Amino acid sequence: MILPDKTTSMAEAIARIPDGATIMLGGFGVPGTAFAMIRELVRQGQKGLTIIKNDANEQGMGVDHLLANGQVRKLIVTHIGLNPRAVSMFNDGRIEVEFCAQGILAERVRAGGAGLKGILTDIAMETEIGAGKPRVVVNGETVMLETALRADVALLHADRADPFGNLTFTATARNFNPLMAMAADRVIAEAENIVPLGELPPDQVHTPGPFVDHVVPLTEISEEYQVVRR
Amino acid sequence: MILPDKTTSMAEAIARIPDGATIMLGGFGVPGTAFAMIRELVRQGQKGLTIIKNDANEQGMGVDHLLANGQVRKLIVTHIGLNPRAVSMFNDGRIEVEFCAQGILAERVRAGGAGLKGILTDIAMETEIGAGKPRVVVNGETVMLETALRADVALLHADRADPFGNLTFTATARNFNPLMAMAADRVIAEAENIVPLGELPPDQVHTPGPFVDHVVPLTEISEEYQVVRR
Amino acid sequence: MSAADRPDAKTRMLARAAREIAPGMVVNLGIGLPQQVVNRLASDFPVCLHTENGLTGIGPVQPHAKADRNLIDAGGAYVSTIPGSAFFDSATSFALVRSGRLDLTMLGAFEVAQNGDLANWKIPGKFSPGAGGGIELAQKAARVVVLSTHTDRAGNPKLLDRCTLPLTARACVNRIFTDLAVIDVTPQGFALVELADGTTVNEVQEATGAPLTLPQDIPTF
Amino acid sequence: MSAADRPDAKTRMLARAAREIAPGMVVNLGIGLPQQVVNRLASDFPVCLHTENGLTGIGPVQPHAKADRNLIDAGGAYVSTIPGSAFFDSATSFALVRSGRLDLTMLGAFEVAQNGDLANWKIPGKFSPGAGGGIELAQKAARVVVLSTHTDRAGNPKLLDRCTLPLTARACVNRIFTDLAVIDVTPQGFALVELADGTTVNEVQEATGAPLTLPQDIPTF
Repeated sequence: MILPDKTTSMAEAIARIPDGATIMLGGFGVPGTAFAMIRELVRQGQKGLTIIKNDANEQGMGVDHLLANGQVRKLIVTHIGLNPRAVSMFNDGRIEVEFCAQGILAERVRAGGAGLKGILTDIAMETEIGAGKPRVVVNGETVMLETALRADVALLHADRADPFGNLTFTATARNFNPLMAMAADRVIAEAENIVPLGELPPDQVHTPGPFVDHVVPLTEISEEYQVVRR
Repeated sequence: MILPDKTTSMAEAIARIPDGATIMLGGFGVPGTAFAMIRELVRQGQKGLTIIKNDANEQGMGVDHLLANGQVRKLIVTHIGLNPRAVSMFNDGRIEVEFCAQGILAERVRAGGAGLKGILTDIAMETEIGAGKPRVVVNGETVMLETALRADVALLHADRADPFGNLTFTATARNFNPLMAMAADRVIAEAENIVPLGELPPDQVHTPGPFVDHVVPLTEISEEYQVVRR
Repeated sequence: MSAADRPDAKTRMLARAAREIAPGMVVNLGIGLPQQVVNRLASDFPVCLHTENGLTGIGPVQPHAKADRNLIDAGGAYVSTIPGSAFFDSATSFALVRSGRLDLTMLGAFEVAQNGDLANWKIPGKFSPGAGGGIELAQKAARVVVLSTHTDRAGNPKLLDRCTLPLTARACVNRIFTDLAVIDVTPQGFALVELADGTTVNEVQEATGAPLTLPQDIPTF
Repeated sequence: MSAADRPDAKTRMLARAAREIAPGMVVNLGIGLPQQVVNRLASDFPVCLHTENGLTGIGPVQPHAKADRNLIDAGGAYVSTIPGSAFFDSATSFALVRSGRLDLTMLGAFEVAQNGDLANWKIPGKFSPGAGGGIELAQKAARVVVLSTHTDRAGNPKLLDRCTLPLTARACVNRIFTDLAVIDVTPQGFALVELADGTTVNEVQEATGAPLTLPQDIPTF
């Protein structure tokens, strides 16, 4: 038995995304954001997108290009404070924004990836974020139902990938990537390094290949991936 | 800043377990079962234990010693078919057994470890396992509530550990170990190899040290860890 | 090939079941008969085998002398890795199953009903070891096929009008491979697809506890 | 030490807050003032710093030339590892927070109420960036302390009878460090614990929007 090759060109992989798609994007700030695939999404111009991501990057980077190009209908995020364009588009009603507590966003995505329907939590119950969400009693305690999230597509940024789609992430670039890898119908991973099958030690794989549909080799690392001056 | 040393002798670590404790035990069959700590638990003789584990091992191994010694009140498991003693004690009413679907046991443990109150699933709803469990409607679909599981103590078997409690597991010995590492008030890991702080690459740690309370070095690998003849 | 040289029905059933696996699939082979299908796959066949105790990319079973004490499949066999294998925890393993990444599972059965209900984990009063990972495999694999003898040891049908034993999952089985036939579960009930060479339609119908619909042509295996 | 040589109140507040960290703790330092506490910890002090984007064992902030583009803390600073660091995903990171493994978090505040309610993420109509990981830190850390100026830029109290802004979490704050005082949240409301050197009880009470209970002795910092 051998494992199949899922290497795909970036243009071809991104072309599978239709208008109106819901897209999960890994990344927390710069690390782990699939900047190159976002650029390709801007080039192809799919409209009406719902983006599920920790944050909206900063102005001039990543998700901001999609916002500037009018491709985004809705953001499901934990924080957009570093992107004034996202804040002002939200304030002006040009995009819809759904805020989640960060760890609950992670769990909702993971629940979708684990084939669960939802999770029960006491987080943010007594805040604006929890207002209006259904209550459920568990062992006598009233807690809140958060629904599982799934997406049409997940766009991941990996450090290393083999052709079957086994992935490893590096340092704090891991963040939401392995969770989103489980939670989308089509999972596309760009990778800084493509290594031969068998080079990733099986104990060290962060995302097992069966979750991944397309492996996209990065031919160069763009400026957005570099150290940001602040 | 430096990270504290959590190395503890086996006798001392196991002595923290009181009668009547709920104990999570990693392992799926032989791999990942903390045989040495189970032996110590038999030696110390704590009674009335609730054991949460994938299976009841085989006769003459692991959990079977606890059963033979009359220390177990209840098993929460997915399968006990390889241990005739467990089956007969269950049939005779000498122990209580709660069966879970395997992946749902994993998720209930993980939910406890993630500070969630429960999960919502459609698994096993229409089987005996699902009979009587509460139903919840999510987006118009009726699904089942499974409560989170936590334990007083988790006993893990790691391949490598550093003194701060960062752990790696090997091959299929990983199974329930990293999930249970998150889900108990006191987490004790026996390790085949204790390595100096800094020797485990941060990207390759399976269980981060903050989840672990005690690291117990194994001085020898007992027969139970060896290849079993079938 | 003369009758004497012909492989027995079980061997032909395993070979036929192996053809159910399409290139590129992710497949879980249940304990027992299904696990024997792996020996019918060519060494260069592109398929990813999954075992629920935490491995994708199962490699060949190892002899005792070469076995790794930490590397087993869910049935306890000492297996191995292949280039591209990955290990993971039990939660991730079933995330793969429940989120639709498992293309096919092959399972054993005590009973299969004509609506696809499966019973394979409990015989009240006799056998109640727990279902392990079977419920999720049956309920969530994209395609569920059963490998089983057509009748039990006493000669009673295992393919029934409706199951009498506690269910593993409802309406989950797509296809059944037995020593007598290949049978599909359809909205109209059991449909005969293929016959074991040397078996007649009447023999299959008599060994089956529910009506069979018949195709125009009946290939043999 | 003459008044001219004395470090300013903010510097002393940070040094005092650093003493809140006991050996062996797992600690999350929020964005802003709290992150500056790290510079007050001795290099051999046994503590594990956690950042919610996926790291335990945070090491020193790196200069631009030595920064790793993939290694930041939740505030975006280029940090480093120390022996025993571990990286993990966002779900595991908050599992650690929610399951009780975080001994202490230090957070900034817009408002703290005398019952421990905290508001630090939203000013309706002016500032609504989302709470990030702040809600879980405030709600689930075993101990929550706030580091803040005692009053806002306009001189209005930030310690109040009750919060006027949307809450981050209810009844979560245990202790507050300001440039004027250390104040505990008790069942009886705010309790003065320590005074900044050179500040009077009256000054603190006037800058506080709820009554203070006073100790017998009032140490200074």
